[in-house]
Amino acid sequence: METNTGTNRPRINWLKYASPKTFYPLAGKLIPWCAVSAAVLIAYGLYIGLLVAPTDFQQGEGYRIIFVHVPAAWFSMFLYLLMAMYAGLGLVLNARLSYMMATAIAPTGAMFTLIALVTGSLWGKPMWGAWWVWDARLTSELILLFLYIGYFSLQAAIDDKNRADKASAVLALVGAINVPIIYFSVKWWNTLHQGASVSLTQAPAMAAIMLKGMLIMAVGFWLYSIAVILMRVRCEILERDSKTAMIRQD
Amino acid sequence: MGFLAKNHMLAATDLVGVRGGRLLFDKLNFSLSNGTVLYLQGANGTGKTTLLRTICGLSKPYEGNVNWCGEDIHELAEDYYKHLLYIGHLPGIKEDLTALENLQFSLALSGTPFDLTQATEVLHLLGLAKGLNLPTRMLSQGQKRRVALARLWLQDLPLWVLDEPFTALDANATDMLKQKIEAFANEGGIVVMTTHQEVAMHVPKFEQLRLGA
Amino acid sequence: MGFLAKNHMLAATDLVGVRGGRLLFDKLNFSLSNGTVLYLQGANGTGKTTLLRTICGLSKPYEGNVNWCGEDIHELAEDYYKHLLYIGHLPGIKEDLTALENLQFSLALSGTPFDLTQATEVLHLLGLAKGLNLPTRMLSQGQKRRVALARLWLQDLPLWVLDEPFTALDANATDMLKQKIEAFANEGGIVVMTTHQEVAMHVPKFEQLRLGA
Amino acid sequence: MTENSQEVKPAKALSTFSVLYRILARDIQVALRRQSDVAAVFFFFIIAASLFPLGSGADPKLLSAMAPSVLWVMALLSCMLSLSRMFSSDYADGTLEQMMISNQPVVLIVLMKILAHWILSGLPLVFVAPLIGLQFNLGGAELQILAASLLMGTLALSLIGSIGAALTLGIRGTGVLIAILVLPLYIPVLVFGAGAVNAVSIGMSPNGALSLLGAVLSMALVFAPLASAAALKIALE
Amino acid sequence: MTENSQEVKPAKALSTFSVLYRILARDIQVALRRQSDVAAVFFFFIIAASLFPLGSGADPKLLSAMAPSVLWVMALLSCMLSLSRMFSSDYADGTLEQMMISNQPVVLIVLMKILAHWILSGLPLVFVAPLIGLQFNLGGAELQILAASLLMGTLALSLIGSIGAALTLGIRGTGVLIAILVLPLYIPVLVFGAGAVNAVSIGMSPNGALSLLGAVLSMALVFAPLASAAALKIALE
Ligand code: HEM
Ligand SMILES: Nc1ncnc2c1ncn2[C@@H]1O[C@H](COP(=O)(O)OP(=O)(O)OP(=O)(O)O)[C@@H](O)[C@H]1O
Ligand SMILES: Nc1ncnc2c1ncn2[C@@H]1O[C@H](COP(=O)(O)OP(=O)(O)OP(=O)(O)O)[C@@H](O)[C@H]1O
Ligand SMILES: [Mg+2]
Ligand SMILES: [Mg+2]
Repeated sequence: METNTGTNRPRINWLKYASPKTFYPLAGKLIPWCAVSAAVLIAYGLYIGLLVAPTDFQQGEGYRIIFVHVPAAWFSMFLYLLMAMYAGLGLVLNARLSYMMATAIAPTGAMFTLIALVTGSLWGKPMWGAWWVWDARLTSELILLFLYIGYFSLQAAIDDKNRADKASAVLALVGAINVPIIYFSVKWWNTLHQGASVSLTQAPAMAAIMLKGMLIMAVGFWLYSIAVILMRVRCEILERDSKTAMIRQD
Repeated sequence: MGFLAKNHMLAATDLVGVRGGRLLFDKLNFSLSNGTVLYLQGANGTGKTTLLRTICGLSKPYEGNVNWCGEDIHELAEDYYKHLLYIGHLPGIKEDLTALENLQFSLALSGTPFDLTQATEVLHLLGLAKGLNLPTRMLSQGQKRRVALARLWLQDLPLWVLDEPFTALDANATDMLKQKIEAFANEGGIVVMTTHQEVAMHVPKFEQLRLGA
Repeated sequence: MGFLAKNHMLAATDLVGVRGGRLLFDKLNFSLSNGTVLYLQGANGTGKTTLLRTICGLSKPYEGNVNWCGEDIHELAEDYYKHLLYIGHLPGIKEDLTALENLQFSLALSGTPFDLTQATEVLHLLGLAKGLNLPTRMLSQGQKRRVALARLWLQDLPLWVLDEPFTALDANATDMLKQKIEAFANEGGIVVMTTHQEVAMHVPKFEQLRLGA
Repeated sequence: MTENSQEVKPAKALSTFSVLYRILARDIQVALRRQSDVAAVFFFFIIAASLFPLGSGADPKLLSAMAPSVLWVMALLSCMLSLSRMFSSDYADGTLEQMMISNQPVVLIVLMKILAHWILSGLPLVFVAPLIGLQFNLGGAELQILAASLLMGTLALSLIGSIGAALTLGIRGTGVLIAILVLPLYIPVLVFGAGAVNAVSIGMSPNGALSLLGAVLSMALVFAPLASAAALKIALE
Repeated sequence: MTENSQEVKPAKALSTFSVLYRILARDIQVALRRQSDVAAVFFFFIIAASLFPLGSGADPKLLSAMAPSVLWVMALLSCMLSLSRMFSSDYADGTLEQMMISNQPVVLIVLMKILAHWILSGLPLVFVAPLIGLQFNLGGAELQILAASLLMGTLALSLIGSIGAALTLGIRGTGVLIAILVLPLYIPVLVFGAGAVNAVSIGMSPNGALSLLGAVLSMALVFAPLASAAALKIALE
């Protein structure tokens, strides 16, 4: 676990980047590239979504919300898994950088969850005549938000950084095991009584242009996430390093 | 006592302790063999409690490690704990249970069978004759500490770690405890302790370590 | 100090203390005037804490009463409490707040305005310079006690009731506190206290009362 | 009272008002320092209320019929959950003892603690409850009355709850014991509060229920602090 | 491990089994000594469940439609309310430290604490819930399945809940924080448990739901004690 376990084998190279010292400048170089390409791609995606794509013959203009809604929903789930992965890595390797990554991912993940929920319910009002229905997918997205909130709350409630990292890592992992269980339980529950009163998957066969727009938006969101997460990790490194730097000065 | 015949060794190598971003002790090295009492000294907030908890494996050291008979205590885990008796700031006493019930439980945790007569004797010895069957909630500050300390008389473990064991004890109890520690060390036990009171011990090896000096 | 010019008197008449069906003290009488330190002694469980809490009006005596300047303290109520500074086993410190915030609140409870510079000075004096803006949770046992005791330097009340004030303090802090108590008594304050450590005080009147003898 | 001791009070002593303000401010300060505390009651309410649709199938009609009772019962439970916090940390660290021997009337101190509790745990519900109401398919009129009834009702809950919190001080397993003591006392608040919302949803006037709720609130304002102060003194003895 | 130190263990040391038994026995002993503790979860469930009819006007059809979700949600909340007790008193008085440095595997100790919690707070609900169900106009078949689903479900709740209890140790305002951490994780248990009852009430077979509930329970049995033990070590560090 620690460096002093005394093996003579040379360390694998990627571990070098697991040290905050090497990671910090590397991240610094990556951020501008990611940020700029994210801005460009998102702008282009929106352009396709709002102007190029044809009006849907069933849903009118309202459907254009899909270009934000669907990629946001994808990323809300993807980022949770990523966060749990880093948390687990942190617990196994006892690597501080992993914890920092997990911590940094959470806010972005929660933001995409919120965007998916809000755009979804904005869309739901014209489509289903209600802001909210208790459909399986909607419900599990809501629960995902609660899991993110739990993660934050726990981290905020513990002010010993070290303990906060580890405790919330355990929570993230437990949550990750539960996400699929929750998804299937909710799906099972909803199909018990009602027929498919609402089904999201029965959207009209997607025109190629729509798929293109959504994919571009998704890549844009991905780059945006990377940029923001790296920025947060850098702040975190600075904050913690200023503390550890003091350790031997006193 | 069962451990008498054995040779034990508690050692720290390059132990570094950090709490709340402050360095408390740096590259601490010591090695304690049978019959040694290590007496930690230091002003308030210099890291005595932190060091004791590190020795017990409750806190992980920032760097370095603690060894028991040559092996890292975190790897030994239960194999280390079955030799260790730790009494910290908190007495580990359930206020709803009586003194005897509390003792029975404490002993069970380290796998020691409970002998009612012997336990009653020790509590009598410690001046708790009247409180045997009261919930410990009804005991005074010092009486609660005595219940916690009774384990020292009942368990047969070679390493004691004591954090300010004299707190709240009156003169009489303080004496009794000091004699007990001396007897234990003379039989070959190892003790790590801290206290702000003056102590002078007659033991095979008496070492002092001052933190934050 | 504001109270210097006044004559005060804390008196107990026929005070009987009972706890858990046991008689702890019987028909206790004393009367303490300005400049007196009453030092309660007694083994663990003899009723020192019970007596101190009775003097503060937190416990009601089984019989008899406690008077302040001739009137029963339970009738005076707030008029008594505005003269009383009590520090018990529990420090009365909120772990989430910093030392300064805790002091500000403690002072407010007795109506004393809070002077930031003065409070900072006192905390510096007590060796807490580094911990001023940390939540007190992050302080060691002895440092927490120091924060609680800082009130003695900041409040201007004529009667102090202190339950084992030296607990967890190192030698340095113990000295400082002893001197503070002496200075207070010399200015005309009244102190009732208990401790298991030996104390010798240079004060106008030093009285000892042994419980459970 | 001898003249002597009355004069002792230093001229520059703090006014009652500023002492009370400090007590209120400290509670809020402590809670804000632990941001999670403030958010927690809030989210408990949201999550717990969302459990009901999951337990019943998602039939919109059943949901909107359940809504007033579910939302009100959940508001009641979330206020209650945070009750044990009202005095317990002050008790555990000795601050409460100090409050009892402070030079201010205990009743006023208790009132401040109650107010702090309401601001931190009751008031936020007034703002989220309508949002959750949307998920239960409630209409605009119902939502308005829901908020209004919660505004009065939660204050009453904090007041009445303080008695339970004080009575159970220092007793282990407090959470559940408080519930038993307090829930029966909460019944009038629940009946009038949920009653007001139910009235609107069947097209009747909610005014009767609301004014009864007001009456309960004023009674609680007068008696609850007195009872709690007495209970605290007993708990500390 | 040196040979030396291994032999030290006195020949007559207690078996793992008797140590674990003692841990379980002590928790139950402490709870029985405070009778109120045991009764409390029980009464909380009864009182809280009875609040719903009060809040919703007593329409029998609405009641029986609400019943499965209300009873299950209340069972869930009452288990959750008593969670903060699972480790906190052992933490506060230092016993937990002693457990971490005892010579038994921490996972087994944790499992015993969880079992004790279930016996004291989950199991009793299996017996009262059908009684309350009667008040909500549930039929015999539903009541049976309600009891069966609660028997499995409450054990799963204690297991999953232990993780939340361990993670929030020593944190103030724990009650509500636990709720936030644990309620989302409870959802599958709720869905399958209440689902089984709902299935019966519309004349379908509850077996699917019950076996899914069993699957969740077995997963929890395997993972929850491990996660809790890890969380406890972190909390004490
Ligand atoms: C608050 C309300 C809503 C939430 C929380 C929500 C959530 C989600 C989630 C999580 C996904 C990704 C699922 C996946 O890819 O597996 C998704 C996809 C999608 N949503 Fe929504 N949604 C909401 C409302 C709506 C509405 C009103 C519509 C339109 C009628 C809609 C249409 C879609 C479509 C077309 C997809 C892509 C489906 C696919 O790729 O399989 N959503 N939504
Ligand atoms: N809550 C209680 N209920 C019943 N009896 C109690 C309670 N608290 C204390 N006692 C009993 O009252 C007696 C006096 O307790 P007290 O705390 O006053 O002793 P003390 O002199 O302060 O002792 P110490 O030096 O240990 O602090 C003790 O014998 C104790 O058993
Ligand atoms: N939970 C914590 N988080 C951060 N820092 C802490 C924490 N607990 C203690 N510390 C800091 O660690 C230092 C050492 O504390 P420790 O309790 O080991 O001191 P100690 O030597 O036992 O003092 P005392 O004689 O007062 O008991 C203190 O300066 C304290 O401020
Ligand atoms: Mg210490
Ligand atoms: Mg005492």
